[in-house]
Amino acid sequence: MTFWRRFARNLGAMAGLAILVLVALMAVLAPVIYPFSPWEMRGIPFMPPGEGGFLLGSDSLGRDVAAGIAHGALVSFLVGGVSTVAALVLGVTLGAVAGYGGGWVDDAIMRFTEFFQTIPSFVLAVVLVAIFTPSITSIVVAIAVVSWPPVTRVVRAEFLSLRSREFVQAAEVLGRGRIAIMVTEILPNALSPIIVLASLMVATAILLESSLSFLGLGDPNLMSWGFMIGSGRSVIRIAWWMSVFPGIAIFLTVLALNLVGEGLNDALNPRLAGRRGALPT
Amino acid sequence: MITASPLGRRTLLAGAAAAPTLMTLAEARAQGVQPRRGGVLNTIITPEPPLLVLGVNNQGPTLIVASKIYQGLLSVTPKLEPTPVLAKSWTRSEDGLTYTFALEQGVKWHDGRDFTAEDVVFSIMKFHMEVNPRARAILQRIDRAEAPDAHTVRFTLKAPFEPFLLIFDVTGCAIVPKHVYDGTDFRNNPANATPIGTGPFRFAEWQRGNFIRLVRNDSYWKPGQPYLDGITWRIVPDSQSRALALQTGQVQMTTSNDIEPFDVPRFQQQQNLEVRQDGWELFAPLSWIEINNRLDNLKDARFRRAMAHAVDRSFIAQRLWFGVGKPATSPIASATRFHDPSVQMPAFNPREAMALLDGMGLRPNAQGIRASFKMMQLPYGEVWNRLSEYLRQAMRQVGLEVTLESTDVAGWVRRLANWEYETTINFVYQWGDPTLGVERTYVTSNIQKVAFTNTAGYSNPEVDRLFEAARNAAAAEERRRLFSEVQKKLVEDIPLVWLMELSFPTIHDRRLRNVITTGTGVHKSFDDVFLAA
Amino acid sequence: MGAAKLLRFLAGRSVKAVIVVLAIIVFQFVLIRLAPGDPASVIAGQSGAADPLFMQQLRAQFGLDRPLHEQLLIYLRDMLSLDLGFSHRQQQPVVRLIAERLPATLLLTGTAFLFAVSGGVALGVMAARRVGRAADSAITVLALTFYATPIFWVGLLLVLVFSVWLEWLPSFGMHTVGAELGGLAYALDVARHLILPALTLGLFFLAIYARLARASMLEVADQDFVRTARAKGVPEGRIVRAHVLRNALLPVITFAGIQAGQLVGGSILVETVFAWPGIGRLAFDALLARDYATLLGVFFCTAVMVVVFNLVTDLLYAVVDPRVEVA
Amino acid sequence: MSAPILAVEGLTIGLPAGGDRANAVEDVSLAVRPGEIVCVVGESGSGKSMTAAAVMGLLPKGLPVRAGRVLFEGKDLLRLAPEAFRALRGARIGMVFQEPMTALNPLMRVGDQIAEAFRVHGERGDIRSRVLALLEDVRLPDPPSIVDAYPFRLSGGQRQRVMIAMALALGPSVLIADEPTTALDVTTQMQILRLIRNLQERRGTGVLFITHDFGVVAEIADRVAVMQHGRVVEQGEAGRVLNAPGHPYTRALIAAVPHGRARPAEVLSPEPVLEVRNLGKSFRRGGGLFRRGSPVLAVSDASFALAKGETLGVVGESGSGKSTLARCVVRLIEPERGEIAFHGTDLRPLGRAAMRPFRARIQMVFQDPYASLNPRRRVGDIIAEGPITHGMPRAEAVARARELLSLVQLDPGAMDRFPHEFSGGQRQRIGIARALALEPELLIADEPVSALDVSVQAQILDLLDGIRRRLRLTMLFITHDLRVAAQVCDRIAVMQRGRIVEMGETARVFGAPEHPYTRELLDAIPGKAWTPPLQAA
Repeated sequence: MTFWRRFARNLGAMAGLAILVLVALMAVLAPVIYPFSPWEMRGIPFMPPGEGGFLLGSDSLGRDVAAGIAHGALVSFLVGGVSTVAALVLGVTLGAVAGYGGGWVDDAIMRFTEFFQTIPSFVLAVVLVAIFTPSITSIVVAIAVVSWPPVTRVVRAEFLSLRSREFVQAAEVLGRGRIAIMVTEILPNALSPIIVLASLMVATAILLESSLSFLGLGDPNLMSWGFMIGSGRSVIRIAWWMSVFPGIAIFLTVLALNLVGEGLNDALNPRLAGRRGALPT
Repeated sequence: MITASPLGRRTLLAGAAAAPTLMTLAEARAQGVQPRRGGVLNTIITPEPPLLVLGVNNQGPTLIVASKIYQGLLSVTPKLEPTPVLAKSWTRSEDGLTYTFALEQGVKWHDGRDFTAEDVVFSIMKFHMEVNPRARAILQRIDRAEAPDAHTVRFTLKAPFEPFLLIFDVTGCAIVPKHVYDGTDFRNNPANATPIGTGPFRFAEWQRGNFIRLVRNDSYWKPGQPYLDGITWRIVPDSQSRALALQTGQVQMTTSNDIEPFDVPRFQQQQNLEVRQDGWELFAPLSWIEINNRLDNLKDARFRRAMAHAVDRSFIAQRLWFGVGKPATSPIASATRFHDPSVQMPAFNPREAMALLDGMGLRPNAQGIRASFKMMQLPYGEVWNRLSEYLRQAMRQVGLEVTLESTDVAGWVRRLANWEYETTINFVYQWGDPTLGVERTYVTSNIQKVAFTNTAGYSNPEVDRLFEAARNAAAAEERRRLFSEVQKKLVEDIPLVWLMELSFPTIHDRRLRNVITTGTGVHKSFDDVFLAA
Repeated sequence: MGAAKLLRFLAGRSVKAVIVVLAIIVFQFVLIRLAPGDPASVIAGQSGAADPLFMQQLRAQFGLDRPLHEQLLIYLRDMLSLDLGFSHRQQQPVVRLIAERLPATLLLTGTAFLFAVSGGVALGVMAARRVGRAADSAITVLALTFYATPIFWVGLLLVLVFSVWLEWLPSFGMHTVGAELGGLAYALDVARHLILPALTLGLFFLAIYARLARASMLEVADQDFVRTARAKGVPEGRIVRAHVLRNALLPVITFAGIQAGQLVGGSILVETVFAWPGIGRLAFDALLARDYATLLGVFFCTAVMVVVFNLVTDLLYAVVDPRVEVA
Repeated sequence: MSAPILAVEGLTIGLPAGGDRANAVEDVSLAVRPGEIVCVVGESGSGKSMTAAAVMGLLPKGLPVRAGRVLFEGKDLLRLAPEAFRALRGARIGMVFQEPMTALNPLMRVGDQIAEAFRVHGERGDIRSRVLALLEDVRLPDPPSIVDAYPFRLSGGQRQRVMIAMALALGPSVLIADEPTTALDVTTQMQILRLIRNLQERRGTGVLFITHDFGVVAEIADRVAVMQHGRVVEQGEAGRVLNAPGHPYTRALIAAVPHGRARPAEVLSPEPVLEVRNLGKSFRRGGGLFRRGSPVLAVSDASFALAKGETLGVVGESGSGKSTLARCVVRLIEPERGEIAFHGTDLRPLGRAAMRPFRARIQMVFQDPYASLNPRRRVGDIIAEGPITHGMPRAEAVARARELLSLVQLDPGAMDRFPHEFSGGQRQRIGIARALALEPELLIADEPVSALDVSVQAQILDLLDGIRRRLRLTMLFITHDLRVAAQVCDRIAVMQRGRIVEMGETARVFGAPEHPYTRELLDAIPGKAWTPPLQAA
């Protein structure tokens, strides 16, 4: 059963993929549908959805909420994607070295990871962004710094179990170098949990970015969904749509990423999926 | 946006939009409204002040609450003319060097001790000189201070200083008890937790994060006053909750930053409430785009003039501040003395702006961008974020690309003080007189690496000379002529793009009378305020 | 688990805990110093006037004029006597400030945690027992929904629906402003205020526990000893209760330990939306005001909370699983 | 012959679509009479376990019963209401499974799990004493301490005894045992087989015994049913089927059983290739943050020599250290003490770089065909990897790989395919090809055939023997199956708890064992009294 057929069997995953494609399309087509900067003041402020030429209403400065959501999609994907890649590179390297290296190296790295996980990740992110003054780079760095520990834990567990597998020992007996063994023998077999984790991390990163923007720590030059919700918060009584619609956009994107993540998980390790054993009902 | 804005820096003042309906005691009686004794005024303070001893702390909320506990020698009318408080009367010597104050008799401190001239000399020459940077700038001009008898104080200046009296309001120099502070570390004196003044209300209780309660000072030196039994300030961090509390009558008055601008229209329609913008004449905060005059483009007056033409100040007043406050016309606010209405800064005229930029050779590129610069956002709440977002769009219309930089209070002050910015938004109090509040922003001598000085780095010897002359001129008419000259010069150089004469709504229950009768609005002692039936 | 072994375990773990907490404090101490500006510039900013003397006096007052390492040593020394320094912003000792605000956060995170664990595990078990059927997919979708929505947005929606439109519940604060209530009335008032924030924080974690419990139940259901039990003729209901559930709880307990810190992180957002007077909000304001003492005090508190929570979950795990050597 | 207490008639169980055949089990009929042990024997995938599961009503969801009846005490179990069937399970029919280590609930005391069998079927009264009696019955040492112990404190054998106690608690008339001893050591296996035989005789229980090992069949079966691809190809009295198999498949299976006849020693030259002296290795077990765990001696003071062309067999039960010894020689594990002299050079102190040249000359074949090949790489790359690492140009290495494939009787087309496309036997051949790619002088084989079906086992052993002769290889052969060792090795070393207790010519060790442990091992070979009939050609 090919990977794609197993993935397609999971309806949720297909729904998630559909939503993701839609959102990606929105991000790409934003400059076409709304050929103006989302910051532009297009009309009368606080217009309810559907009135004054605003599909989803206007905000406190008469800016188009719909345009904001469309342009905001790219920001979310950018932040989510780049920070996840950064966290993965760091997490996988540390996890691999800890898992394969073993001994005191493993202890040192694990103590370091645990240390990081004792500090609440959101608190650390807020402090980091406040220190390096809010901008797209400081946000991506902050998110990456707080999201690598779980990757290290997963990758270390994978490397630990694979290290004792016989095909790895065979490679040792063949006299292959330690790095060659880690990269060509172990890593390819540790990819599936990493891929699943990656999709979930993009989702968490988007949530984190929106939370930071909500607290006013977003990049002031980027119209992000979190920023829109934050700026709509205090006027929620007179303009509920300013906060509700961007929230829906975040919800759909993050939901889609989670569904795709689950789909990947089923498709990549069928052994687990196949074992949907019947629980004594 | 930083949700609960860490209070509008210092109290902000509205220009005298509506003529102040001055309800003197007589008029109140005449309209058959007898001042009624009794009742507790519930109001709000945002955010919670760190402590209530004026001088040691001069933040906005402290000024509002502590001005009921302490008193100054004088206060000011909405026209900024001095009025008697602890000083019954005062005389100025012919040569303008010596001021003699006759103090009220029989005034008692809240702890029962007698108020004497010694307290005044100590407060002015020792206490405020040590802890109060703004007062210090003026008090350093005093050569000698004497207390010939228990109820007379005489100050002799080094040189004549016409606006000298304006510093003696309670918000400038509150008179503090010498027997409590003399010889102690003013900042860490344990008595700071229980402030002792001469004012109409005594400190009763303070539950941090909850409320501050003052009660009537029964031995207050004005007979029969104060009318209110007490005043309670509630601490409500969430802006929507404050609006709800006012709407439901849980509180009878809100001031300063309690209510967000976009909520004000809603309360203007509410019958049982009155919305006042006056009462800030002494402070007269003026907001502007601060421009670092040292950098390319920004050091060219034509570029700054083009920036000024690009800004629609009435849009800002209507759309961002919802009519609270009014567009600025000159570096000296309309409520401040010697404001010259004939001086008009560049009007909103995008075409003129583009013409100026063309004149400078700054042609628009493929994306229509002529030049670009950075703007540091002012971290004082949502309305300021909206302002910088509006300015970015306004500048973009004329081909100037603005990149916003976000900071928090500490970061903003450090970068402003160290000149590490291209442009930012700023506002400063004028304290009633151009010499007290305006000069410091424009004179070359005050270019320092400290916040709220001439951080823009503007330097014009002619302007320096005019400010110098006006500072030392004895006669008010002479100063008026000089200040008109300065305003014309500054509008021509346009070192900063002035935006708004800020105002703050005071919203109170119609039954509450005599709330705003002076040039300091809600910062008066409230001894004559009463709750009509 | 013998008392002696328990004591030895606690001793070992508390030494480790102290080291971790100290490491965190030193790390945070240096980290927040990197933030531009300092308390003096905040006060200067807010009082609208300053001159070099004023700034210098303030810095001396906060002890900022001394070299960094000296400040750190002073702070650590004071910490030993539980003196966490003085908050210039709130003008009171940090210990008292935190003592005032901590109960609110404990109440919020505690309620949210209990709600999330009990609700989540219940839903997870129910979904696992009806795997593939309507109830299962409904619960899975519900869990995914709450897992995918940003906490603060859920909070805003709840405020919009329940307090702005329906006006059933208060939308902010921990008690009604101005109402001087006593005893039970006070408790009820706080409870009414607690519903929306606890729900907001709880729903997100409920979703996590539901998914975890479901996956864990299905995993255990495939184990050999379940087949053995069935071969013994044990009825299905008893199999779930006596065999599957207990084994399925082990990963839930481990996860609860690890993500204790995230609960506190989440409380910052909830306390901001609902103006809940907790230490999450306190930390955020302290950060903006560069009130280092208060900020460090809160970090110290959260670090201790997380470490203690991990200790409790490890103990709980050792109680449930005899194989675990309490070493 | 009394009437059967359990009769399976025409049982057919369907496979989900896409399987390699229509039904898992096709028209199976067999019967179990009281006091009789019926063995069902067949290779993996033959459907023997499926049949047992069907009788017990434990078929997984995706495998429907298409036809047939299972008659037990006058009822057709396949048509019985679930609740009624449940009442039977554990009371009238008991079952024991293959994996003892995971068959007990780790979080429940052993005594409680046995007591549950009583309580669930409505038994009341002093259950604890009945449990203690049962533990006594299955010959568990010190029942009072075991009853309150948690499963992880018990060994595999002990846990299997608890399982048997649980299954026989309510005196069922039929006991189904699905490969109960496959996961156990030889000696423990023998004890369990004798226990089942003993209990069965005393209680007159009918036993349906599933196995793949003809030795076990010879040891305990009264009747035998041989299954292939889901069908019963032959059935009858044990002696008749074993010694005069009728069906060709049965004959082939029996022929593949290692006959255990010692092979004459063939030594090419006395000059030692490998000399191991006083080898010692210990592991740390347990140990927390502050204290080191108690050391466990895996290998202590092992010494032996290996002459050119000779095959030394190292036999012993799991935990005896035989595998650790092999891994120390090839430096997968670092021993603390002793010398490993290869042509005179001691390999032990060599660093990673210094060891590389010797790597090419010592290679290893592993046990688990499904774990010894990297699933993500093509077979060609796997085999060519060794030579490429040692500097051989890629093209030449690939050509070498193609040759080796034919050497191990696989078609060269396999080069570009992935491991998951091959059977267990084929994968083991690829493993051997990989080991031979570097033309090693010494080959370490760590249980190379233990994970394979009997028929495939025989083919691999023949292949190894052929290669050994042709390439003049010296081999160190690790196994727990003495019959395989006898057939393959020139000399045998017997290990017990990390020590070599006996070493000598295969014929001498098998014929006149000196050490008591060796005797116990030999005695524990199931069906040793039966010598399989020699297959012509």
